[in-house]
Amino acid sequence: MISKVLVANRGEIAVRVIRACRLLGLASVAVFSDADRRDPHVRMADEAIALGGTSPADTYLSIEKVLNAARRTGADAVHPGYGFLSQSAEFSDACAAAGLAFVGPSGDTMRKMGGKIVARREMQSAGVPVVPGTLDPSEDAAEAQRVADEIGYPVMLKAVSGGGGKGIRRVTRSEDVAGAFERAASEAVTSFGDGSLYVEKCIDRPRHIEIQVLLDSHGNAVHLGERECSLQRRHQKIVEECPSSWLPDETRAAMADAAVRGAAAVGYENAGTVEFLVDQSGEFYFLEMNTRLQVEHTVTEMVYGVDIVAEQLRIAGGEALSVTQADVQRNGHAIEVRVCAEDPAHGFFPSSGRIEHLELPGGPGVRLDTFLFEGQEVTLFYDSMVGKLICWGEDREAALRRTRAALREFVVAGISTTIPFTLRLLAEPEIVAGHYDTSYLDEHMERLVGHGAGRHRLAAAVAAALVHRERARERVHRRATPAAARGPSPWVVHGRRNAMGGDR
Amino acid sequence: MISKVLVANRGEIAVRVIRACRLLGLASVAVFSDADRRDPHVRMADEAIALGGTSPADTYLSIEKVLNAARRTGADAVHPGYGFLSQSAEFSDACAAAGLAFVGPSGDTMRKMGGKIVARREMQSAGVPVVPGTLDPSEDAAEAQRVADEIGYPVMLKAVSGGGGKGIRRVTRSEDVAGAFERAASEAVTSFGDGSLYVEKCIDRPRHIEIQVLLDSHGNAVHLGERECSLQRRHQKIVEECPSSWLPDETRAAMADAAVRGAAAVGYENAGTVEFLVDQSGEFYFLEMNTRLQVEHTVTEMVYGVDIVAEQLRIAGGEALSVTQADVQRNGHAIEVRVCAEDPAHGFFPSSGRIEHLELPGGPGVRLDTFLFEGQEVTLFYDSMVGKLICWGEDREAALRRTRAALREFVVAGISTTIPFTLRLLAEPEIVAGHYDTSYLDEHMERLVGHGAGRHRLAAAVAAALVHRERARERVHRRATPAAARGPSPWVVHGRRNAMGGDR
Amino acid sequence: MKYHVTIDGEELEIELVERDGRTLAIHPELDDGVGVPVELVPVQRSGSYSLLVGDRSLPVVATGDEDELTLTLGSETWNCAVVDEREVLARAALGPGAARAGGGLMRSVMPGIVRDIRVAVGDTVERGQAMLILEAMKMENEIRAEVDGTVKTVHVTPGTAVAKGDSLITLE
Amino acid sequence: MKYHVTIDGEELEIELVERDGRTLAIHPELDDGVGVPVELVPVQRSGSYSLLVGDRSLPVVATGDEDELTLTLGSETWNCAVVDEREVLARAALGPGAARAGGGLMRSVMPGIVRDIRVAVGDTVERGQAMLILEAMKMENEIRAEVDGTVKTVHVTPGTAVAKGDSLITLE
Repeated sequence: MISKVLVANRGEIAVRVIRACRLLGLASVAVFSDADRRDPHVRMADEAIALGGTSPADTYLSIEKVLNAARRTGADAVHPGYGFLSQSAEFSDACAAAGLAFVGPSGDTMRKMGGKIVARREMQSAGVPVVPGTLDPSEDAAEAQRVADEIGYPVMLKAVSGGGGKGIRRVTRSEDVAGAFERAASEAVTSFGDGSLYVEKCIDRPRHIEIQVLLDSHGNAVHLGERECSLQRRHQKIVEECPSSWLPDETRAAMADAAVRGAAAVGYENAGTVEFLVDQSGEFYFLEMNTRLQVEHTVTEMVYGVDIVAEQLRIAGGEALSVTQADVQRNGHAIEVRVCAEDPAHGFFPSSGRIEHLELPGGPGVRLDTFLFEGQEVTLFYDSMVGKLICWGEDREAALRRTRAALREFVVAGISTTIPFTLRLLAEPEIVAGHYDTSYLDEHMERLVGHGAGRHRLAAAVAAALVHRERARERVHRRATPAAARGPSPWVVHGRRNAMGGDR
Repeated sequence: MISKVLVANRGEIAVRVIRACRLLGLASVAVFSDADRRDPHVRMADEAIALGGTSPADTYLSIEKVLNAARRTGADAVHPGYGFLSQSAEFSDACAAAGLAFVGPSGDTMRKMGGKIVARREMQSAGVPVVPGTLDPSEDAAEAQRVADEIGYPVMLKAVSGGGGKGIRRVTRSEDVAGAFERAASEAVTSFGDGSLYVEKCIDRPRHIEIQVLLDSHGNAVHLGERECSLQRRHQKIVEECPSSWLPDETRAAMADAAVRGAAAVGYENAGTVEFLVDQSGEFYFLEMNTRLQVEHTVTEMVYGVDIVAEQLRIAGGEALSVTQADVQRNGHAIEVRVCAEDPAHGFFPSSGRIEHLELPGGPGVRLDTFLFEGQEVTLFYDSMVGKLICWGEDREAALRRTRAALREFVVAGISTTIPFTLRLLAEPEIVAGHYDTSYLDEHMERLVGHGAGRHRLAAAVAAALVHRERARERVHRRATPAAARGPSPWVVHGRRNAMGGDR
Repeated sequence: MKYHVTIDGEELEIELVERDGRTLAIHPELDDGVGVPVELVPVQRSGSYSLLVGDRSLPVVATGDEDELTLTLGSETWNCAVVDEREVLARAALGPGAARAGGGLMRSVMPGIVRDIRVAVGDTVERGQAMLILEAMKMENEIRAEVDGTVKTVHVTPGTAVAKGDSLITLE
Repeated sequence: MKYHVTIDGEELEIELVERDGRTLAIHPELDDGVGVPVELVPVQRSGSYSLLVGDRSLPVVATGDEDELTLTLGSETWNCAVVDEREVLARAALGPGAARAGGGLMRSVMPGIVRDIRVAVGDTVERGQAMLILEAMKMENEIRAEVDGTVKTVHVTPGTAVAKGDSLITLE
């Protein structure tokens, strides 16, 4: 049993973990960088410790600082969230050595499953089909090129310690290997502190489908079905859904079986995700295992009614899973949209700035996991994802309609976000029909990054003229009147007019 | 089929109906009083029509104005929400006469079921057990007193056209009938335009449990189980849950059967709720039928996965229900908390003012139906309910824990709300255990309206000192510096400090 | 600097001192009176702050002016009157006197319309007795005497629209 | 008063006139140019408004200053440059000239750090060619030429931290 959880992360996932702590009655400790002092995870946690510094390396990636914070506050468990230290076997080991329950698998298991190459070997020996490719990391570009020539193009170059679409490149010609290797390795060093890459054959137009598994220390293992994550840009997932729009039932059953078998074979404990590529004929290949909570765990929660983070905490505390395979029933359909501070019209460049205005969607079937607040400064220090919108419906069509309706309610002003882009994407006939694979976004990107139908263009021009007039009048008024004598601004007057008079 | 829905209401329920319109791809028309021009329902709807005026009678209760708005915008359906015209048979008739689909039962059905006395007669003849009492309205206090003396005390005086806890009084002694009659009648005139009352026997410590039914024009009838609404203050529901914490399965089945039978007997069409009192022995008595959408429909939606408002619109458009009785499965537990602009420490007096600061809860299992926004002026013109928080959990305990956690995230500053009160209420051991009836709140009110444990009192005092110091410094700074030369305020500086530098 | 904070009817004395660029709060119940580092960081213009008391983290919303603050912490709301030492001295210099008036004056806690008045000047009332009916938000609310006493003045008549804080009835 | 609104590369002329205490907007595509009553009501200090164009209702958020507004309507965001007739006349009086500079100047659309420069002064580049690698949010982003041309100036060096709007490369 555990009683106080240090959350070694920031942003929406730190908020998510604190919510699970509250559900279970556990105390929570936040850690924060200088840039995040005002963030919701700091305000929500019971205790908060400054890590000092702003760069990831100085803060959320510093094992020493995080463990010091745990010691100081008397935390007895550490949840790493996703990203940062979540896939560090060294961190898992260090927590164990410090007598802390690490909310995730042991360092040994991570080394087996987290390192992508080792994982491929492990899965192969557990009888799980894997994508053809190298079983050793390529030390330099020349070696990668040799291996790629052997496998045949197109190939993928992937960071051994990678994740989240970083440190990964698709290469179609031998002469492009060198350049791609260099950039992917450089990204991998920056993001994961490890530049080694491996080479893998490209599966043609695959679906990206993954199985959520939960395994406790009492030998119980449960899968929570699949998530489809084929809508990707630069291998970065953008929209996820549960269940898949397409997966045949027999394939689903075989994949779930393989996932549980593979995880059990390496003695995996806690929540994990086994990612597969599924080709057009329904053949599936093990891609990698995510030895941590995933961003998109939310769609599974909506459809299976299981709080995955609460289960993680139960497992870490030595308790048994609260559900059996027979308990978990699929119910309806859920879609997650990642809201990123990026500007699709400019190549999805990260967008930073102050959140000037914020309106959040609500109502039936709408779940919001975000850490945005009005007045917040979105910086470029960290990942660009600022929130997730998850919508449930009794079937896929209802879930899609809810998602589009909720996106229309979701207003973030002051930075560019991917909300309008996603709204257009989810209205595409092929997406509505469920006919898409991992190549969809790259092939249709040009159409999607524009302004769409421009339905409200004339109304926007009218609004612009009216705002211009209002502000010009205010400016004149301000100049003409000394501050003390100045009346309240129009919106204050309007508000007062609405307040109670006696004239009912 | 319908294509454009006029929403003849305001507040959270108007927002709720607009969301259902969006789900079904229907256009929406809002109407608004002068006080509500800036409200979310106006901004969310596709079209919006000013009704002119502020009092309910001049606006949302004006059949003429509402129908003019429908005519002007070409709406082909009208959703009345709850309150206002939702239970007006005259309005239902007027819509039908104007060729508009009224989203609710016909005027004739309403007259049978909406008028409480007639409904009692109808149900009695359909074989549904009713509470002993008069079958005719009492014209004056003297007659009511005579009837009450006959039935035996305690009795309830109830407005024939009442609802929402208004126009209702419990009387324990013959000599108190006159005073109670006068006040209840006066409230009933103000709220419903009809001061007639009837007398009913008080059931001792009953549970208030109601059955949600849906009936379409094709002869399909479905029930969506029960809601327990026993936590009431002055007959005003405060917290509702689905399913009941206590109801035996056989009683549930018998009640659902009686509800569907009763509704079908009067040719009821659309969504409706049959309310029962259930005594300690499990005997149940028909109380009244709500011939409209109810505030607490949300908990049923969470547990049964059915969008009740969307079903209402389908029925009104002549479509069949999208679900059969076999389709609807109960899943988990949901709790709704009504958030009211009231001050529990001062007898739940309505609280008005500007919303200075607002933070909304989120995350798994949390649904929010509200129309609050920062800067909003909460007036005393309308009902004090400003939002609803609905939380789902795999069982009752999880739903309760989620609700408490979400209430802690829900911050409304500038007005008093019932949030802290409800938080204390939901931590009461008897409530957690599910041991309560409609008398619970009245009996335990004194303990619940205080400050509770005062855990944060010292921290509040420290915060007060720090805010005082900060503001005093700012004031001095402002006095000492001419406006133009003045630096930005501390929070701006802090924000800027957090923005991107190149020092990564 | 010492701050006198009246909260929930009780006065607490909080001392804030600066040491090594940090603020310490001193009070007997905080770390045995040794003082705890505290930090209050503004989050939003609307009055929300993040407060750290030692390692304890609390979200705070402060509304009102600096002397009469309304603070929301962890879903509880507190009204705090604050004066600092300097202000106390300044007031003392003005001499005693106008301490706190009030006593038997009942003010309206909300805006509304007076529907009925049940007492007249000279009547003896008991604590809890209904004196006045105030209507707001479609509900009729009974205003009850907070103390035993005699009605000295009735400040309103039926039909009067009152704002929050308006005088209703004075008892003596 | 007439307003020239440049939106999405196109200039629209919107006329606003006051009639019977209401504002009418006149544009050929609005009700055949007869004019439609419009109303813009501020909702929040943060720049949100409720707009009615006839009976049509639209939520609007406006940020930026009055000449260069960013408007969000129904999830789409528009950048609008606005000048009114008076301002047009005032500018005309100052003579022509500094109309709009720009042309081949590529500015940074976000803050970040320059990691690599792939072109040198004098190089011929084609539209779409990668010229520079900018790192932000842990991603390396290629900055591509927006037009065919010759590199005239390179304003940055590897390692330079740039803010949004900073000059990167000028083509001619």
